Amino acid sequence: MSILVVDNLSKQYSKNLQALKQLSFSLEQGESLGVVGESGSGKSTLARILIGLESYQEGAITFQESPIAPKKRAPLRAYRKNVQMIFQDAASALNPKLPIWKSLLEPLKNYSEFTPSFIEVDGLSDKDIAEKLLGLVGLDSNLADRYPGELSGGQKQRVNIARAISLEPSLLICDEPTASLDVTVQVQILTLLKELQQQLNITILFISHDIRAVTFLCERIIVLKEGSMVDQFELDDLYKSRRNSYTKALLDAASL
Amino acid sequence: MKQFLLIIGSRMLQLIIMVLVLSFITFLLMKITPGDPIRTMLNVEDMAATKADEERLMKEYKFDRPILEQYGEWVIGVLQLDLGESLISKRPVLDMILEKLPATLSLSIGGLVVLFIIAVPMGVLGAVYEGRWPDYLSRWTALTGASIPSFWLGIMLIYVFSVQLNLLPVMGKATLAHFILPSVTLGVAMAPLYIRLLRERLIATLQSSYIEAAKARGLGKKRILFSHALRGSLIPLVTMFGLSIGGLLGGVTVIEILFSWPGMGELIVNAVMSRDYPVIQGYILIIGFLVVVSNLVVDIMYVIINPQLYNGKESM
Amino acid sequence: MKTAVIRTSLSLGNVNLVLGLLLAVFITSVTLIGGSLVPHDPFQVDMGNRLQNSSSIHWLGTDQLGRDILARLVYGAKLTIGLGTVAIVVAILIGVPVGLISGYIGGKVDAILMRIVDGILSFPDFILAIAIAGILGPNLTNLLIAIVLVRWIVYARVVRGLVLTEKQKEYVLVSQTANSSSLKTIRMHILPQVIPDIIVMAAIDVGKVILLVSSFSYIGLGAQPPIPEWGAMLNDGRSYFQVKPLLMVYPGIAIMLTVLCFNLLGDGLKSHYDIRRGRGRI
Amino acid sequence: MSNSLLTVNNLTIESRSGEPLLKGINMEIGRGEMAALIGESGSGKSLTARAILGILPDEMKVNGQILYKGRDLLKLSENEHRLLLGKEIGIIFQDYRGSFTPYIKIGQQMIETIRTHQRISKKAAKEAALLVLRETGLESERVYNSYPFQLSGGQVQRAAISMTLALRPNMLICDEVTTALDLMNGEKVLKYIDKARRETDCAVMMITHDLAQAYKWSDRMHVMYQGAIVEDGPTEQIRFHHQHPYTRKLCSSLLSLPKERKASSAEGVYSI
Repeated sequence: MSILVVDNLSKQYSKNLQALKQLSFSLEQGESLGVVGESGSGKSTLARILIGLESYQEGAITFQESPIAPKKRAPLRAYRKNVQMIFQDAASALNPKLPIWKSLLEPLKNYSEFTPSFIEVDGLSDKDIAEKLLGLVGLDSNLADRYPGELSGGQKQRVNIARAISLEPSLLICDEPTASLDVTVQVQILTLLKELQQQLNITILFISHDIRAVTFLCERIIVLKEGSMVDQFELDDLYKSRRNSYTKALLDAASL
Repeated sequence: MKQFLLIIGSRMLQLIIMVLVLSFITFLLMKITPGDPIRTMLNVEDMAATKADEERLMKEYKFDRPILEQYGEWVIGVLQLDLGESLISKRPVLDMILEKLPATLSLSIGGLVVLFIIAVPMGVLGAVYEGRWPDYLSRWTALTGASIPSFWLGIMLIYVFSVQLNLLPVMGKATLAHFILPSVTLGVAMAPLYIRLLRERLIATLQSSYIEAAKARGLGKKRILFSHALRGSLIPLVTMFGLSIGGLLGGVTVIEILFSWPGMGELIVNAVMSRDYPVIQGYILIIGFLVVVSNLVVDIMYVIINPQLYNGKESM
Repeated sequence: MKTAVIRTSLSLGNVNLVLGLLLAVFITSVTLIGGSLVPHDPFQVDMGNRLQNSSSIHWLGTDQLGRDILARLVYGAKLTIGLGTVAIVVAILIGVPVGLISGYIGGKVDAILMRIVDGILSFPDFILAIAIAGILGPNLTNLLIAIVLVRWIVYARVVRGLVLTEKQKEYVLVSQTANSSSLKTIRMHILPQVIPDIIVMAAIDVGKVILLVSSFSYIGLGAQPPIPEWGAMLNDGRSYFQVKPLLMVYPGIAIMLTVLCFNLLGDGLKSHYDIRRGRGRI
Repeated sequence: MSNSLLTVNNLTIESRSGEPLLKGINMEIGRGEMAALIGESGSGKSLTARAILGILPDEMKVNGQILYKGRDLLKLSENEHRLLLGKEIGIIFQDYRGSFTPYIKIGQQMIETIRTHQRISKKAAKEAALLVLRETGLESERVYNSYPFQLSGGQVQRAAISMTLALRPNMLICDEVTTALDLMNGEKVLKYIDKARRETDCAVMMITHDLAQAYKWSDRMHVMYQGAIVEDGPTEQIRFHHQHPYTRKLCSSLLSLPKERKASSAEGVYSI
């Protein structure tokens, strides 16, 4: 069953700037789809539209068989519970003035009627819940009281991931989640995402310029160039000769 | 060229908005106190103020009409370069202002010259010798300078240079020497803000990557400072000029009163004292016009200094 | 720009804060102790004791009407600082919410509002205050109304600018994707970032208001005699300048020290916040 | 090594507060060699480059030896050091926008640089500038008459490289030159640098955090970690026979493409 269907999606910023051109793809429950593109390919715009931070002009987005309106700031309460996003810059995704536990609990506080499955017993304090969340992403529970400035880049991104999965969303959008991190940390974060996907059966839309990272995490890949989808394939078909010339060029540049 | 037309267009729009908003506010405020100017006039004309006189004058000056109608008439008058006439002297407001304008402008220019003479070297010294004594001097000058009331500074200067040393004349604008004290007072009073602005901007420029790149190409220190870094700081200098105009026209008022300078300051203070509304209105209009015109000049200078603006991209 | 500010703060910032606080303590104690140790009525005319030099009774001497100068300065301090603070607090209470809402919601209303605000702001505030005070009548209350009318716009504009920057931060976007209400996002993520800038601006602004009020009083458009506002005192003393220059010196120094105090506090607080925000240099 | 161009002996740098930033770096770069200095953020790569160029902030304390063609750069006067910059040692920065002063035309800046180091006429300098621009494959006249903002990122970066190469330096420092560029543009830039190196026998010190890039282009690798070089050697040796635990961690963090996975799983490259 397709969890997300994007049909003919177009987004125009101004007369000369078209970010997305008639983009169509679908996402199956539980899979991880990679979106590869260089800067200006429209991949970040896609992420922002899907999370409801930006509007779009044409096309349709259907999530779990209900349409998502193109208007910015549409009433998205139910949708947002099920679709969460991890941003590129781990540091700036956390409010520097709030202790970690407060940042972590912001989504859950907005959905007080929802009890995530990792809370086995009732009556946990806010701190307890935050510590459980930290545990899910392999962080020490004593980080709950710290401030973002005291955490390393990798730790911050783990906190962001913990916050995103706290609502147990069905779809997790990752917009260049490792681009701001050191290479040795990148692998750890990607591994964490992979493990979480298997554990929690989350669908992942993984957006990146890094073809190596995409092939590590995703079974299926689409390639964007200047707002259009130029290629779409299963990971196993990566080296097939029918690949688009742009895909081949990207792959060639990345290869050793 | 298209760029320039765009700038001029947007500044004209600003002028229109500014004048309409400000004049409408002043009109509204006048409505709150409708009787006052009439009573002032009655006092001036030294008549036994009767109810009938008051009503007659209300009619004559159309103060009994709806505010929007009065406002509309004023706007139409402005479009025909008619700013009305003074309630007190009965002379055309435009004439009264134009008469005083040259004195105010010349003093402003004098102040601006002093401002640049002080602010540019102080700002550059502060930045180049950052953290060393010239920097401390520059910073403390800016800090204390910003805390001294300009008119008091003027009084002290008068006391030292005119009263004690008897070096410089004080009142009026007869000779070039008369310019010195008022200009210095005005320039010194305004300098602190710009010392700071230039210093901070230049320090930031000196740390920017293109200065590092210039060093890495082996260019000499002086060359880097003058043809690369200061070029970048010309932009804040121009900004400084643009920002100065408004402050200058405001600050000059007090200085004019202090030095009995026959400019617009005297005119407006007297108008305020006697609630001479047409003069106040006209004064606001003229100042607004001056501010917009000088901003226009600044905009055009920007484009010349920073070619990037041709593209409409901000560089600051 | 930012790095420049930080550099300043590291070398001089805390010194400024300390000096500012010391000056604040000094001004407060002179105001409190000076007033109670040598109690004189600042309005009490005593023609027999005109233009006295300092003595054990009149520490700073008397003015042209025989009034105690210290008593008048102290009264002036309470008046000026009080008025400045009230004006800025009111301006903040109006301007900050408007700026927050206009900046956060954005859209056409914001664009039109800011176009108008920019139009007004490019006009010299001193002259705007003259115009407003002039139309309402030249006295202290109207001057303050004029100041508030001008200053709230400044706060609205600055806060709006800050909100526009904050709004782009990813944690605000995260808050939106977590379905927090606009009010909650503003309160939780935007307001705390804006408050330090407002405090710094307010400290410096109180100083500016004091300067403005004294200038207005000096040219006769502010406090009217016999109110011992410092600018008005300077205006009073003008005719006796040749006879007793000190009459012109004391109020000027009072203004200068007070404004310097607020400037130092503003500067010091700014560096304090910059360091706390971790904007320090490595 | 007799053909050594740059030798760094026990280089240490301390911050103003006395915190050690570089802890005794030893390094040797031969003539015409492509040496990669690899490490993560904060490892001290850029600091090393800036020490060689002598453009560190004043408050940092530098000790040790940096021998360039046998002369100790740290003992040179400011002016002597400055004259080496650009002429003998060139650098290309990560932030290509910052390579040129934004409000001066590129051609003018090239002439300025050339004439700082060579006593030639403006006309000759212009010809030299146009020549190197052409060599990079840029439309030389257009680039020459452009402001930096009028060109694309890749073009500015290539113009910066050509300006740096115009004086035929013997050593080129590339500080993360591809980080701000797209993958394919970055490859183009590196190809050009490599070509220029072969043609002019100019040594290149390539500072990067990108392991794939170092593998692909360098002859020799120096692995930096927390202000020290933990391991160095020929690229093949570092890639397949590294010794230090940090190098192992770093090398294993290069995710492999499906094809490489089969080929190299035996060599310890990260695989699933």
